[in-house]
Amino acid sequence: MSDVRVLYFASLRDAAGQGEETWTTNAADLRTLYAELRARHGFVLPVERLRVAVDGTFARWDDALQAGSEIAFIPPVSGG
Amino acid sequence: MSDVRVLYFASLRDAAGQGEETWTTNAADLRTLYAELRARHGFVLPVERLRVAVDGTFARWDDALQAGSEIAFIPPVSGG
Amino acid sequence: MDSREFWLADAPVDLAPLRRRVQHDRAGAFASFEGWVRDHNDGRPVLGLRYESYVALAEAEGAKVVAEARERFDLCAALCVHRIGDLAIGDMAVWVGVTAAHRGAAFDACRYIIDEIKDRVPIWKHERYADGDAGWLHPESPRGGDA
Amino acid sequence: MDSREFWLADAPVDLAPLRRRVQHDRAGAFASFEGWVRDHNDGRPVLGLRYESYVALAEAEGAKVVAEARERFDLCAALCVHRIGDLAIGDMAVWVGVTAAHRGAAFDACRYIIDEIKDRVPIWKHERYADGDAGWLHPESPRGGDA
Repeated sequence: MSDVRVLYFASLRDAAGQGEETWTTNAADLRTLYAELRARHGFVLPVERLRVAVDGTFARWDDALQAGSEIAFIPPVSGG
Repeated sequence: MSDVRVLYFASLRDAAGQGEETWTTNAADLRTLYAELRARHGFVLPVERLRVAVDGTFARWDDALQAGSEIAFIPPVSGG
Repeated sequence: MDSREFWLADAPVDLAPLRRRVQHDRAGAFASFEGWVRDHNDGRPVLGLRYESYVALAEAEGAKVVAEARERFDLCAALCVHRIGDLAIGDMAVWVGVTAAHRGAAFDACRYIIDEIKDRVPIWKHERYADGDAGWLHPESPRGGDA
Repeated sequence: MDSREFWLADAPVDLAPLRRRVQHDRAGAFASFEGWVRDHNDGRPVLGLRYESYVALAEAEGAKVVAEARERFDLCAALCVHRIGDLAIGDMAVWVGVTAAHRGAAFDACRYIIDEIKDRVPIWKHERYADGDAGWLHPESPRGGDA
């Protein structure tokens, strides 16, 4: 089991009811982590429509999950 | 013979030594008028590189010359 | 004065110092773009909006976009600032300013920067509508929501 | 305040009232272009310049250019002002401002206006060079002298 810090933005934050949380998981990669948290919070957005960042840098969904890292799920952006 | 008012701009004005003049001519069209005035003032620019305007509106070189009109020769522009 | 080429601002932006930062004696062309809060979106009347961002990542990604523009085009300077927080109709949401010797590079770089910012930088718009509804905008496809 | 959409100005132009004139609640995009006096042209150091115009025809043709842009693109507003007289390095020679609901139209119209102004409007640039020479610019081909 490892602990990670998870950040939620925009509609994901509304659905999670919080901007961040610490989560203890057996997920081996970021894709599996999102699946877990999607089930937990009822996120509408499928993984295909998100990007993911680890410790402030864009990452790949197949990247292994590192204990203690800060993971952000990035819904489709709408700046400008 | 008819009198026309002729306006000169930019390098044509420098070559003519004046911004405008009244000119008495037998020229039937604007192209012939420019040829006369080019010979008179030594204009370097050939007719192909100019546009011509009559009474404040762009005209065609083959347009007939009207007595009393105000004719402007427009060298290649360089605004902006 | 901020020396970064992209940053997020949580209060209205004064444009005069930004213009001064992009001035160069060899600059013949200044192209700029501003995104303003519209009173409608997709046909729905909008009362106002809020921008939220993942600030650290947005500022890194925005700086990358501006650096890419400077590599691709022959520029004198390029800057971009994006608002976060609450905005009213008519407020400026984003400013892009580019200077170059020639106008082709200035226009192309200005367009490149705003397109990429809208496409890649983690900023989200929350709109409040006249009918009482409100919600986050998560466009289906990048650049679908041209504004 | 001038209500024309194109005009010549024989003194420095205050941009604040021009920005106000293109503001619209339905405008989401503001694209603008400024031409500034560069310190060089074709590799020659430039000290300053003077713009001369056939004012009546230039103002009629410039207004036509802006009207064409409003017909071709879905705009809220479009304005253009061009300086005449003596200008120093860094001075603004021309300003184009366009607002639209969406940025594509604003960018395209802004580019259209400056391209056509440079191509068609009877304004001439007289440059003074650092080597003491001076002369009128009469570009060989339209748009050859991109600035």
